[in-house]
Amino acid sequence: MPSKVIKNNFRVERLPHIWCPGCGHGILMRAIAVAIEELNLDKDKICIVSGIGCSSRAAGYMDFNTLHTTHGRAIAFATGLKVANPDLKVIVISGDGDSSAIGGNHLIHACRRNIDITTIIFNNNIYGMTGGQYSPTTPNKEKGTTAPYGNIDKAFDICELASGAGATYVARSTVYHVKKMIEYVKKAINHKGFSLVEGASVCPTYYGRKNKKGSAVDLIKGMKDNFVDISAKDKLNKDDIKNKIFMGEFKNVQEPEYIEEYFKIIDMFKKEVSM
Amino acid sequence: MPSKVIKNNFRVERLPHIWCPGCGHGILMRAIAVAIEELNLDKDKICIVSGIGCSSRAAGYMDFNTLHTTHGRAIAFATGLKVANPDLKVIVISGDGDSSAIGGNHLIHACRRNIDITTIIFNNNIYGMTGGQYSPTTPNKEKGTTAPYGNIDKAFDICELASGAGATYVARSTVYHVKKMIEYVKKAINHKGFSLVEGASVCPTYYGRKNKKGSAVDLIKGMKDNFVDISAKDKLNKDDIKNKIFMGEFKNVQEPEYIEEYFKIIDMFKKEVSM
Amino acid sequence: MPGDEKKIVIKNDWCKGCGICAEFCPKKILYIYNDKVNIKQEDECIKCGLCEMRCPDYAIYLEEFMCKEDKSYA
Amino acid sequence: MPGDEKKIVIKNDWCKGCGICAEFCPKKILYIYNDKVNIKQEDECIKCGLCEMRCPDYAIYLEEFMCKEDKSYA
Amino acid sequence: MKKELRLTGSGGQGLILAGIILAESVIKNGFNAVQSQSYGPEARGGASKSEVIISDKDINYPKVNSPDLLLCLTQKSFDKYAKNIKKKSILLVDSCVNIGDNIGTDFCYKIPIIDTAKEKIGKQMVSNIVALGAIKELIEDIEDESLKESILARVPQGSENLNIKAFNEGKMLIKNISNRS
Amino acid sequence: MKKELRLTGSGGQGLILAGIILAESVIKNGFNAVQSQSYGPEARGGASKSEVIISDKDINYPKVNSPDLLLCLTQKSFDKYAKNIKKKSILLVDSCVNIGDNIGTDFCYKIPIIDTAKEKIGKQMVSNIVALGAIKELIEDIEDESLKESILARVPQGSENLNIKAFNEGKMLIKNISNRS
Amino acid sequence: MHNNIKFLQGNEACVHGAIYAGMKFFAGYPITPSTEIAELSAVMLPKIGGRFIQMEDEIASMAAVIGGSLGGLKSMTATSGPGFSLKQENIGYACITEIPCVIVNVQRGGPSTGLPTCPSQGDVMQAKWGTHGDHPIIVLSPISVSDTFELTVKAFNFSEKYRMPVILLMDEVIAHMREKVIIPNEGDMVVVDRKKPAVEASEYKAYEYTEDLVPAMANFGEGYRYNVTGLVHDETGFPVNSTEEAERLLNRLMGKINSNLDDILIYEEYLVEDSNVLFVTFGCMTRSTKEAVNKLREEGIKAGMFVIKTIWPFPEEKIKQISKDKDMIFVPEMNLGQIRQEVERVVKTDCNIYGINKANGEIITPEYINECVKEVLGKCLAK
Amino acid sequence: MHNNIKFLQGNEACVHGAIYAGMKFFAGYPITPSTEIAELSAVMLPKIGGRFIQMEDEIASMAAVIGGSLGGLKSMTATSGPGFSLKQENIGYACITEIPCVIVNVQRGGPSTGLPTCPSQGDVMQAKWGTHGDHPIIVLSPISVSDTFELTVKAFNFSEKYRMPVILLMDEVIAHMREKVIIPNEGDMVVVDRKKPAVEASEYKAYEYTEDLVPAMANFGEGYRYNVTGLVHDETGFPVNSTEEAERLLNRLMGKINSNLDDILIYEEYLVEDSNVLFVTFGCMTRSTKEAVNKLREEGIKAGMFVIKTIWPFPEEKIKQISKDKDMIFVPEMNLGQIRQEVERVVKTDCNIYGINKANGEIITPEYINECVKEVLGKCLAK
Ligand SMILES: Cc1ncc(C[n+]2csc(CCOP(=O)(O)OP(=O)(O)O)c2C)c(N)n1
Ligand SMILES: Cc1ncc(C[n+]2csc(CCOP(=O)(O)OP(=O)(O)O)c2C)c(N)n1
Ligand code: SF4
Ligand code: SF4
Ligand code: SF4
Ligand code: SF4
Ligand code: SF4
Ligand code: SF4
Ligand SMILES: [Mg+2]
Ligand SMILES: [Mg+2]
Repeated sequence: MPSKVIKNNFRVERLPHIWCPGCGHGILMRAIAVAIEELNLDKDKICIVSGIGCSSRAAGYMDFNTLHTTHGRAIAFATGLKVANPDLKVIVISGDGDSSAIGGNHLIHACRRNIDITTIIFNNNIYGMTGGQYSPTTPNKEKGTTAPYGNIDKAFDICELASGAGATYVARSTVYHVKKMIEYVKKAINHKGFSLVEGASVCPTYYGRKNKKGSAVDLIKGMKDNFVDISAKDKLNKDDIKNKIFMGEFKNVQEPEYIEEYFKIIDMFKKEVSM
Repeated sequence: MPSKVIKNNFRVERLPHIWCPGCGHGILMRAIAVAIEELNLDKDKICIVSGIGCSSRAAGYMDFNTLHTTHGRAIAFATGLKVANPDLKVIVISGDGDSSAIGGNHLIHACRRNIDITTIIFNNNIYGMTGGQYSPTTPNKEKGTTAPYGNIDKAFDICELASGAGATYVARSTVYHVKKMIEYVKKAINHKGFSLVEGASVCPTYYGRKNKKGSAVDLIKGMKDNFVDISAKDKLNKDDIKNKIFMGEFKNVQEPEYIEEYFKIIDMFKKEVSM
Repeated sequence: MPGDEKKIVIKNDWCKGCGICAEFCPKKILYIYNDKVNIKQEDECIKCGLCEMRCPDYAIYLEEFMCKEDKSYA
Repeated sequence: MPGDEKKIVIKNDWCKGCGICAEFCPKKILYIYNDKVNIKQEDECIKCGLCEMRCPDYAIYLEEFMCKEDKSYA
Repeated sequence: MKKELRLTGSGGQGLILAGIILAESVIKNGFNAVQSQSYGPEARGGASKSEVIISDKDINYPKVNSPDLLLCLTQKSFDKYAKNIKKKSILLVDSCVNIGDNIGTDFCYKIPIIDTAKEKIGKQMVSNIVALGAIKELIEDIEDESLKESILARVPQGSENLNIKAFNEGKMLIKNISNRS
Repeated sequence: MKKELRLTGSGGQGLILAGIILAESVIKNGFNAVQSQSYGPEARGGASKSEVIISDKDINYPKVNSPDLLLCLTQKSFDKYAKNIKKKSILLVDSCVNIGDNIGTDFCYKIPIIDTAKEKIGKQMVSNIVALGAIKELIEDIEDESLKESILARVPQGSENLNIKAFNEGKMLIKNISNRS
Repeated sequence: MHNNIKFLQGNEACVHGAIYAGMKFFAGYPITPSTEIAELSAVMLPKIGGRFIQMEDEIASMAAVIGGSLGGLKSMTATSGPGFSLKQENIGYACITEIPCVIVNVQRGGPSTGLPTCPSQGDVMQAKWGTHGDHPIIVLSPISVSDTFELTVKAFNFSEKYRMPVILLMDEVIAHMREKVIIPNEGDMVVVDRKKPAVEASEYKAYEYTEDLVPAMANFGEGYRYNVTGLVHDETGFPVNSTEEAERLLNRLMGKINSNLDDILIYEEYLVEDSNVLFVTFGCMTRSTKEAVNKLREEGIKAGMFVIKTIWPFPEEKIKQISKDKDMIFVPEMNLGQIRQEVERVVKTDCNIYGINKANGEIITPEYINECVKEVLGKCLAK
Repeated sequence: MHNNIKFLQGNEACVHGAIYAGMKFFAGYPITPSTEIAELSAVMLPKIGGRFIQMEDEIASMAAVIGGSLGGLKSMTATSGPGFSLKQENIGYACITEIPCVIVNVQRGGPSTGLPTCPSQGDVMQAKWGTHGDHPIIVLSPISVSDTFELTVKAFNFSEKYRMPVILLMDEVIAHMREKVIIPNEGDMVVVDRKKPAVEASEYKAYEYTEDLVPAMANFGEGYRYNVTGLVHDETGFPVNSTEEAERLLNRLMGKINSNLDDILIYEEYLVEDSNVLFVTFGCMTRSTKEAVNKLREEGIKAGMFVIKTIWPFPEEKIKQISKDKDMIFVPEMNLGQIRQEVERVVKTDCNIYGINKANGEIITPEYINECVKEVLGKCLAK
């Protein structure tokens, strides 16, 4: 018998999931379920939309309306779904590759439109599904199967990218900082407008192995040390800052939401008719 | 007989260009030519790469290696060109639609990689070529043929987007502020890494007409009033800031450049061989 | 005390033996044997729920035995 | 004075009559007639080059008559 | 009955709208009509061509082969389209056009369409409607009333009177010639 | 001569590498060989299958139909693949596998491959090479020297001795049985 | 003019047809010569409570349309060659997930950017084969503005009835010309809606194998929580890695078409019966061809015309049958012979098949068609 | 093992072949089952002064490859179904701009995400028709690992010689299996480089109409400043809106293939001559089929096999010719009959054509092929 939150929110008959032992994605998927449970949302109105990748397999396990789409396009599918039926709570689950490599354009445009969709990114800094190629978030100098001599790309800061593109709620947590993760997901879901929560995940199988960073446990221990809340930024000295990754809420503002704006036009015509 | 800068840098036999009377693109295209002329670059090594759009037609007029590609993909083509032959000076000319709608992903990834390409965006806040649909930079509430009741989208600030994505030189000028435009283009071309200069342009035919903003002259007069140098930002009061658009250099930093980093790997093997 | 109503449960067939729960258990009472998690001294468990929270496979959790209302899982 | 060596030139067939040069000429000596640009008092021209700089069609420009070295066009 | 019309000029002259209005008006009278236009890549301010076929039967091939009436509002369009005009076709050109002396048709009307719009109506924009008035006088099967109706249905609100005036002025341009002859 | 081998177990056990080493070694002796593997979508830590066909002729169809030798390193792989084994085929299973009592073949070898790797070599990782040693003893056409060469060419630098030791231990596992029998 | 009689462009008629059929969602990205479809949708949809969205590109548009349909609204997108190429991946997704939607492709001169403002019929094969892997697809091609209205309604009907993407393959000639259209009253034309589940949520199988091969479709949010994936899946909608299920799924998908050919195949015949010179034609080329047929008849040549409106599935049997007693078949197309190749494949008699092809950005004239026919006839007589 | 003898996966052989042919630039985006091609390119290219770049998606990869080639390096990309669909727009661009490059598509189970790790031959038609508009394309499909090496070299050669994109259409079976490959020494195999301009820059016409139909190609940066566009263009490379030039351009583009069929068509025959049961096969199905042929021969049935390696252009004439005296043709394919349809189109004799098809993620076994053949033979005898 699984726990209550699992029973309530998952397709239990499909568990255990296909993810590797120690894969961080399971931790993040549970965090989303807990957030949904705590918000007491109508399960029939929740849609989980994902692309392709290990992370994107999450959709298949969660007991909502689930849409497992094509690589990189989840947010675009989600946009259609949400515009067609604004009553739905549309949550996108996407990997770093899915959302910021092939899917980068849809991500920034959803941010720009400020459409009421919540996107959760499982960022393991690698393409897990295809076997460990470097991704747009793989840190410089680290290795991937396509970066055998060390990655020369600069990594995206997904939160910064989303902010620059116009998202109105942006936060980051990790598989170590699960309570924060749940808190941000809850706030993101409740936020009117486009919200993004980046969950730093771990891929022991490829990222850990390729970069000789040890097991899942080692990787998560690293998170404990390396991630610092953004509120503490000012207290750190310059050298410290270099080696730290910041987490926390980066942006939380209210701006006109896309669908509400669209319905103003529809309502305008309704009024015209009734006049 | 055209002027010297035109004779030296254009395929004069193809002029006058197809752009409408008063189209701002011609002003920006000349500004690029002047910048190139003043930098005294080898014409045979300059490549102009463009996508599809009125703006992208620029490539065909300039007397360099010119590559008129598919809609939105200019930067990706340019990336291959530059990586294949780093001796080339690769300059992308793209519209707001070309670069930030369909081409948004390639733009942000080039910013991230910090590859030594200069991108000049002719931003007329509209899809000109296809007849006046709103673009990702059309201001909220303005009209386009596909926004008959006023645009409900929020507009990208392309410079902010590029900065968030990691570009290392970012600047903006306008068809009114031509001297600044030339200055920024020159600096961008000389910059090692990915540089972007947004040139605010005018489309009297569609943008001006649809939004009842008058002629090209009226539109350019508007620019004179609305654009303020970023250095003056602190001096403005809150209300003033609202109605202003900032121009100037937003970012100018040095970071490792993609191709130089790649050649370090090649050189590593060269050394191995010679050892 | 709310902890009193809870009990740690292991769903053995779902456990993949990653060791995350064991590493971060504040009481260090979990250990991996034969690729599965095990409990050393169950009575030392403080029911903090950290193991459940970080188990990627939902194979360990606290069960509430007398719960009337939904408590937060965070 | 460098201005002395320059003269304003109009390339009539390229002019599309948009009026931009005329609007922004500081001396207001340009005007549009029959969809083409014309000069009123050429002698008042201060050779600032603003018309050339903003003409979208390269139909008006300052020509240097005794130029030895490349001057800036900006 | 089958009539082919080709209206040519430059981009902003409203000839596509003129074609539509014309075609729409004959449809009301039970005829068939097809309207089409050219979209050059250089449409930005370049040449413009609008074609209308009117017939009491089905119209199959929708393009104009050789027009029964050709309107040219600019020199460029005249140079491009007037070459192969049939002997029996009507050629209607604006007075600004230099037609040379080798016209293929016996029926050439050179009238001040644009100037009439500019000077008599005060809006060059209505040149297309002036032209419609002239065309109405030259093609039998077009009815005055339904054409006016169509004009009213398609022009911007508030500009109705102006356009009807333009239409009438256009008719006059031909009538005056006919009267003179 | 044609031999079909199927090596099965779980994800990280290095069976694909074992298959490659095996095939590469026979190629050196002038045979043909084809190696292939299954890629389940559930390859992450799930079942793994590596197939090798050895022949002195051309190998056309590249997949194993019914193996002459089947290696099972896990219970799961045994359950999945051992069902239809031929009577004349060799079944090689790790001692951790419960083979029940309904084995289709007359030639079943149950030996402590994994434990040998763990305990005698101190690295579970080399189970695949232990298995190779055992296979070498069971299949005629595989040569000791070329197989060792192949192992050395494919294992990580610095682990050569370890792997040769593992290989020899694997051989011993079979030899001991044979001696006993 | 009677309210129901309109003088419309093909592109406009397409929007009117879509709205008649129940379209409530349009997602698109502008491209010549299809842009008017987006523009008119943007104007009309909010007036009827529908929604228009301009996406960042064609890939996103196709994705949004699938999402919109799953959200419960009849959905459409429109594009032209370059955009159609970009949509291909997600069109395949709609095929395997069986989500109804309509994709309009207004063909223009290709390949690549080609001749953006000129007509073409060059995407016939792409409409069937553009996405990877075998998949079912229905492709309709209108011959006039009013036919555009009708076929748009039918495209929606097919897509809802058979749960699949339907492509309306227009050409620039039909898209941009204006003709009279009589908009039918509500009820005059059949409008089909997707079959809804008749069972409890707990019993619902999103991809059930039923006799008619078309599973009932619940919209997201209606209380049926199911999974949709582009992976091969079983009847529950969850991915499986089984050859049997893969075969079963593909068979059902193709079966939806193969067992409903009578319903799906739309064509017209003009003077076919007594003809010995047969034209096979589609789209705007029907217009030139009809004129050519009429002229040939006037000259005493027994010409006839078979008009394909359902291009895919290809009307194989019908063409096989009518070609039996013909001497020769001409296929005039604004491409290098895409339909001709299909005709060649299905016609196994001695009947000679000739292509009349131009892919130069212009509609082929009736005169040119007749020239070609006469050249062939001349040669035959000479023999 | 001799240095030149390697035991490689098909994907690895592809990279070795590419490097042998002179590849110096690879741009790609990972996708199963093609990823090893990118991975090995990333390892090998910098060692020889070449460049590997992982782009943000397949569209960008295709664009970068075209840019790289224009920059002077022989360039390749590799992908599978979904990525191949995405590349289509830019493949069309390479066709019309005549920029040499090689695109590898390792076919996997479709449609859509389908069966990502399973083999398929479902993209045969897409390889020809995936992009909009008529266009020329060469598609090669290898039957073994060493054949992959060879055909990759030939793919580069064709692309350089004829200035066009060439597609290497692999399947997961060949891509992932390992076999012996003998890497030829430098000079053993011909390596073709693009024809360079022989004239001054001022005389150079980038798209000149020459007798061999292939214009000389200057790389950007070599002193020839010309224009490249995806619009229809004249011989100077600048866009024109003329039906004559459009026709002329397309004729030349297609002519590059049609007038060089002898050079381009690669095929193999196995026991064809005296056979009456003929198999037409390609890719990995050649392997099962050969085994089936051998077994049938053992049983006294005169089976033979025609192996298509150049799939597009399709070897029409050759198949027409060899089919003349055959009783029946079987086309075993891991799809629903894509090559079979082509065979049906070109074979006009009474010879019966049968498809042996499975699109379920597994290679068809020799046993199944023989079953199918015997069923047909049984029916024939019963008649
Ligand atoms: C169009 C397309 N390109 C490429 C792929 C192959 N692919 C599948 S998942 C993936 C990357 C996944 O990375 P990420 O989104 O970070 O997810 P992760 O597996 O790391 O959780 C890729 C490249 C695909 N399925 N479709
Ligand atoms: C794949 C594709 N989609 C759409 C188009 C149609 N199209 C051509 S240009 C353009 C927009 C151009 O806008 P912008 O880049 O801002 O250039 P402008 O014309 O305004 O200068 C569009 C949508 C196309 N050519 N290709
Ligand atoms: S490969 Fe990495 S991301 Fe994928 S399931 Fe395994 S650990 Fe997780
Ligand atoms: S349509 Fe607008 S952008 Fe295009 S040429 Fe005309 S004015 Fe310039
Ligand atoms: S609840 Fe807390 S103390 Fe108890 S086992 Fe879990 S982590 Fe350890
Ligand atoms: S965290 Fe979960 S899966 Fe990992 S060892 Fe503990 S109980 Fe097992
Ligand atoms: S140079 Fe200056 S002053 Fe002279 S005409 Fe031009 S803008 Fe006027
Ligand atoms: S700016 Fe140039 S095009 Fe415009 S009116 Fe002046 S000279 Fe003519
Ligand atoms: Mg990832
Ligand atoms: Mg623009």
